[in-house]
Amino acid sequence: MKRTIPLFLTAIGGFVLIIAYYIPHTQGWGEVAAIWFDILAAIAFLLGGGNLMKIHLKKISDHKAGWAYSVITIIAFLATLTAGLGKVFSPPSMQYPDMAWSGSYREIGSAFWWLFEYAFKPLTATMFSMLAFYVASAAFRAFRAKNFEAILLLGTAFIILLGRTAAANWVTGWLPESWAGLKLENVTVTIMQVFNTAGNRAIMIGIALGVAATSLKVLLGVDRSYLGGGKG
Amino acid sequence: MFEFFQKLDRRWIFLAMFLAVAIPIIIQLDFEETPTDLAHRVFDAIENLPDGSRVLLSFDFDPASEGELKPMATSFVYHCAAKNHKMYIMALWPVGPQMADDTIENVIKEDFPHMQYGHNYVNLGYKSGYEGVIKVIVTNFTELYSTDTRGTPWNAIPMCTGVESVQDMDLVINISAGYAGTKEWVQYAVTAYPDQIRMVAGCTGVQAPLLYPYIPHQLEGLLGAIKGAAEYEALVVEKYKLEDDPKYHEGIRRMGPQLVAHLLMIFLIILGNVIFFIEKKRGGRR
Amino acid sequence: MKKETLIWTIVMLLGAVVLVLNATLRQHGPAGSAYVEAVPQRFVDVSDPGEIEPYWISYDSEEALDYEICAQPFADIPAEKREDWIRYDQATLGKYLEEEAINPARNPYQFSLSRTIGIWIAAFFTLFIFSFLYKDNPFYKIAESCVVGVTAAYWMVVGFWDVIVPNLLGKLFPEWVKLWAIPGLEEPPNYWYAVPLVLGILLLMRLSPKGAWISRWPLAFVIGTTAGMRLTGFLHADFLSQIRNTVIPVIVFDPTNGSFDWWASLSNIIIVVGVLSALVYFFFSIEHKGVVGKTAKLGIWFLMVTFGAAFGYTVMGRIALFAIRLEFLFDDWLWLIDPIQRRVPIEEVALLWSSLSAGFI
Amino acid sequence: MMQEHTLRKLRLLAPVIMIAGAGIAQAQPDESERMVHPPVDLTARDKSWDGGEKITLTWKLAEGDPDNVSFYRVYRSLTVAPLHVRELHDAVSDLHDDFEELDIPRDQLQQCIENVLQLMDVQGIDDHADLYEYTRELRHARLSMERWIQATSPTNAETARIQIIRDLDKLDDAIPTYEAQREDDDSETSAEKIAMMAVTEPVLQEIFGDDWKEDWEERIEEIPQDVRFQLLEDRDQAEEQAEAQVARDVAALGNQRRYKSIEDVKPEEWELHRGKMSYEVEKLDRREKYWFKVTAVYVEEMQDVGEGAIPREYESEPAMTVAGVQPARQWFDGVRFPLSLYVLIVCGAVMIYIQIARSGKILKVRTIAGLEAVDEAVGRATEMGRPIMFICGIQDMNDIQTIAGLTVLSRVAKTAAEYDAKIEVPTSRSLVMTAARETVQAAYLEAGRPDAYNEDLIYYVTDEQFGFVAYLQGTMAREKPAACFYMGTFFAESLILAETGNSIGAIQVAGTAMPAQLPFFVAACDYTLIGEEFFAASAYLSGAPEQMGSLKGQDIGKMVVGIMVIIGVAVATLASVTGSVHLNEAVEFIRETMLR
Repeated sequence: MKRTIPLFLTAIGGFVLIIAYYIPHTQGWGEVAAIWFDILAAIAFLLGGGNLMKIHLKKISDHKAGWAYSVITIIAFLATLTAGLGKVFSPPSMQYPDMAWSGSYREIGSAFWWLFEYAFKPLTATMFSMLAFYVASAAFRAFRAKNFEAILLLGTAFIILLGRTAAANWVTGWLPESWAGLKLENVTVTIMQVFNTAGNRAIMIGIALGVAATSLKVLLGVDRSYLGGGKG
Repeated sequence: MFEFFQKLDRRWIFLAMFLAVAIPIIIQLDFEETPTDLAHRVFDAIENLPDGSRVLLSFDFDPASEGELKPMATSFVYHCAAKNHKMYIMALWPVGPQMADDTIENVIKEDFPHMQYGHNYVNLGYKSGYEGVIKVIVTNFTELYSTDTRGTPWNAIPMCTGVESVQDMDLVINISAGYAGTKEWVQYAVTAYPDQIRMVAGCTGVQAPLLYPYIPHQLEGLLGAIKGAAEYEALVVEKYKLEDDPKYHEGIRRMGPQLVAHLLMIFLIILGNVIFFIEKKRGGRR
Repeated sequence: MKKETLIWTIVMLLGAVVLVLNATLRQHGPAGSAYVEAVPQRFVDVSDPGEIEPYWISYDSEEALDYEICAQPFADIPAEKREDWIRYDQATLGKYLEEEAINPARNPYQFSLSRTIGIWIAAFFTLFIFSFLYKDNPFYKIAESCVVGVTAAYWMVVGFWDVIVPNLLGKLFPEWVKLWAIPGLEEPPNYWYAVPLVLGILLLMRLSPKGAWISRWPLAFVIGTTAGMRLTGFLHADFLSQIRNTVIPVIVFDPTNGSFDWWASLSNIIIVVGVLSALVYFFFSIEHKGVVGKTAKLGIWFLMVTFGAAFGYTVMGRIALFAIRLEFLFDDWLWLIDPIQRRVPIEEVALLWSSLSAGFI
Repeated sequence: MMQEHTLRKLRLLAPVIMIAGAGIAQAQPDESERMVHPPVDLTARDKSWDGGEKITLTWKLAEGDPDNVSFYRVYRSLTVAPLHVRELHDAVSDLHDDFEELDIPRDQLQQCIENVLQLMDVQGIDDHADLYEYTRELRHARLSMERWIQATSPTNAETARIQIIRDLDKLDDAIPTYEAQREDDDSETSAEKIAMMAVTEPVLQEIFGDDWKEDWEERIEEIPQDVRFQLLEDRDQAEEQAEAQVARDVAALGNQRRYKSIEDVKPEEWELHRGKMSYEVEKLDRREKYWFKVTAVYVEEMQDVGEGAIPREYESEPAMTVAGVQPARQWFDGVRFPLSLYVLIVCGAVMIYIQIARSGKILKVRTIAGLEAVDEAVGRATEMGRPIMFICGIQDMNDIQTIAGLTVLSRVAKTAAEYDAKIEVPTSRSLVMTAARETVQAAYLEAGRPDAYNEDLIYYVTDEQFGFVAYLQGTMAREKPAACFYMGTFFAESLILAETGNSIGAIQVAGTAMPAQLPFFVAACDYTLIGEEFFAASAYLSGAPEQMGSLKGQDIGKMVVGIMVIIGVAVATLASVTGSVHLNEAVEFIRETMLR
């Protein structure tokens, strides 16, 4: 019972949506399911957030190594939550100035906006920008002409790197117009439109088949590891 | 010397990268841009629309990709405003509306103060649901967008009367940093209504390779990464005589550090391979 | 180890000194200051006494000229008929100085302490994160703890205001939501949305040890619908459309003059061969030997070129991201450069450098 | 006031059309020079198996195509459905734009139009209460405009006049449809309202004097009762008359149905050969009936292209459909029929092979390099006494890659439980955390070690991509896991994770179907499962024969691709070489029908 009902729900939910895709009247069901999913995910925040609090509070009460950082996390978490849910310093909407809660929670000047602008944004953007360094070290370490495949990989990367800057002009700018196809910026475009297109298409087709087979296994109950304990 | 490079601590690479980007920024190094065909196509798509056309701009990015996409957003909005197009701004990413507000603040409020909210441009805001949003609005906006970000009902926004769906737009401009973005727009809007919906896009470098297969039928033009932004910027600057306004040179300006960093990358790849071959040779002798 | 600590202490002290100098030597307040423009927002309820719904318009708009109530000074309007607050828009030091020179008494631009603190915090966060490149350290840990706390809460807030309120509460109890959160909401209730609510509650049953098994139901539903949607969705969007795009002639003639177009033909041949050979690489039933092996090998080559191209393209974006972070540090915070001319002329930087070098000498 | 009514008739009939005709005639003085033959045999039928918004038109090409025909212009009858609002609005705003462009001084005329626009913008024209006001303004605008056109000196740019006349025509199209809609709604049409007011106004004026408008509503009681009754009677009568008039107008409309052009289409080359072409009209309303007409148009090439010049167009007599066609919605979407076949083939193949595998037949599959590494990595982590880190992507449960990642997790967790290694699963989504806990718990149970399962090692961090990565980067640097698995949807963080993992010397196995991230995993990880291999991994790892069946099924799918591509390419190439009409039709069929 504990296993059959979930399996049944999975199969029903999936097959209904597959069939709905072909019936004009029900083609919108997929979108409804997507909205429902968002609602469910938002409710699940209670689980995730609760878990976050639990872990860090536990660290603090156990005085585990680095518990002070947990204090920072919890303060940051609660402060942001309060600022956002409470719409702190967030002016009302222009249409309804008399209703304090009518404004947007991220209105410029609100506390939530401040946290977004001066904490969320710099922290995440800096994290993202660290990739510039990692890309360099990966290129140094991994792009070595060990075999023909590796040569293709690094050769292409090489051409694109050059072709996408003003340097392309220095390297092949002297070529006459009749050889324009060999200019680096054009080689770049050819690689993208021909080779890259072919490779990506094959990957995409393969992925589509993989997704279809995986989905089917899930719906048929062949693959049910996510349903938790208990044979059955 | 060889030993040093062979066991090169990656922090030296980090330092080199830092300098390669920081120095050109401080000395404000920049180069002339020669726009490629794709940038021309994007520019023409907007330029050749009759003045006052309806343009849907979807801001599908967040601050993390601002470096690449904000110059595009700025130029797109400037170009549309200069052509007096009606701009319908929306977002599939939650922070998209803020990106849009920034751009409106910088471009429209400063350089086109006569443009009126609701008449010349409107910020429709964010709707959750990723491609689901696209699927709905290609046939009906009001099903999802009953109001704009300010809470004005759809029918009370002057420029929205008479607009039913994305198909009523003369052009869709998508600025995208990933999922949901250009690919979804192509799949669910352009592919579904190839005759009604035209689209150009600006995207991050990561996405660009995946979008090339869609050019030119589903996607008229594409600006890839900061290079694309700089090329397009160069076209806009040239056409609208913006040489003196540094605000519209952001992409061009950023190509300076870009070039130096690319050269560094190439040097690193070469260095890596030189080490590899010397190692191989020595190893062979042993 | 001690030596390293010493070096770092010195580096940091030096940095602090430079920061202090950079802050104090500026003519117009410390570097990294933020300026705002105060824009008063004034609204008046112009509805007639009999009307139930108030009708608010901006006191400063053109529309206000049509109403008698707006003819009097704002302060004289009855308190329940007016609302006002001040909105602070982002401004620049340049604008502030400009206005200060003309009209210092009524300068709408002003220094903003909260946003200045913000810039400084943002700058330090940026440095803290970058410090990880050297090695893991307490500063990075501080930034890491903050980012986890702030972002987790951020998405919860977004989920609440953008999903729960409009899509769940707004659909089930529109009248109630209209009263406090979305005043413009005009929709009849849609009771289908009780389904996700019930599923959500089942999901929360996980919190009680006895109810854990029932929380699998919503999970099963989610996974089932996902599988169903993706199965057809992927086969339609990726599988079919990519085959369609590959149905191309491998001998192409120029449509304008009918001559053989060798370039288009060659590209098309490469695309078709590339797609087919790369697909052979993904075959699971046959070992990669003989002809199959060779074709699969060709397929790998195509994949490698694809990967190389993607790599090259991606590098661009990453460097641009890093450049914008540095611009933030140099421009907004340290005021070393001013690419979009938001502040006073650059000679200040020169001043700073000269005084710095003077200090060293 | 009855004038208004006459005006209405006028508008429907002669003068404007005369003026318009005159205007166009002036622009194209020698229309008789060229005769364009009309297309023939126009038929319209509902597109079968669709959602009820398409109608297919077919016609025989006009004589003289392609030399004498540039394209065909397709018209469809105007509906009285919501479209009218938009048409009306478009017409008025076009007029407005005309005036802006022409730089005409802001006289009364433009003011009128602006008033109309404002009315429409503010209230939306669905508001019945403003109908009267609104139509009156429109009528004023029209009248003034016609006067203006008549009065303007010939020095005015001819093109401008033509443009205005065209826009007036559009307005002409729009207003009756709009009113016909009102008629259908059974509400008061503007004509009725006007007629009623025409009766009422003089009486009111007589009673209350010239400023009766001010307060007649409050003083309505002051009207003597008999006058009131008489007035009401008169009003009713006027309303009836007006209603009849509207009905006549609408009937007249039916006879000379209003059309709007929807698209200019050119025949494809193979259609030229066949002498017949078809066009699919989309975006129709299935509650409406539609009529169509098609004309052949010849556009003369311009010799000297001057500013603002309009190329000459010669339009043939139309071919028309006689009976109205109503699009219908079927229970099955025919466009997706081929798709359903592919779904059946792929799913069928998977199911059949699963069945075959269950029956005990051993299915052979090739080896995948990355997979042996999984056990090796777990083993090494055990040896070193360090944890295993497993990340199932950063997307939620509505991504199939996350689900595929979880199935790999189930296997890894089982191995880890057997080896007694510690496995840590930070997640970026709450639902994934829930599902991962179920998965790992089940795996521990299966391995016979339910007691070793520690729920706290599977935890939620944050939904934000880079917040999550910042956490992972720090944690990996501190805990130094011996093995890292990245299985799921990844974006930019792929390289941050892989490089950090590399710097701490962990064995890294990655699997993703994100093409953009594969290069980074390929470059920085020890093993990478590329695209489809990632989905296959769970089947391999489970070792269950029935799972192998799904792999065989996938291969059938790939064979379908190969066959379709080869046939398609062959046919397309033959068509390109021979230029054969039938082959081109076949290519079209393959692309647009079989692969749609």
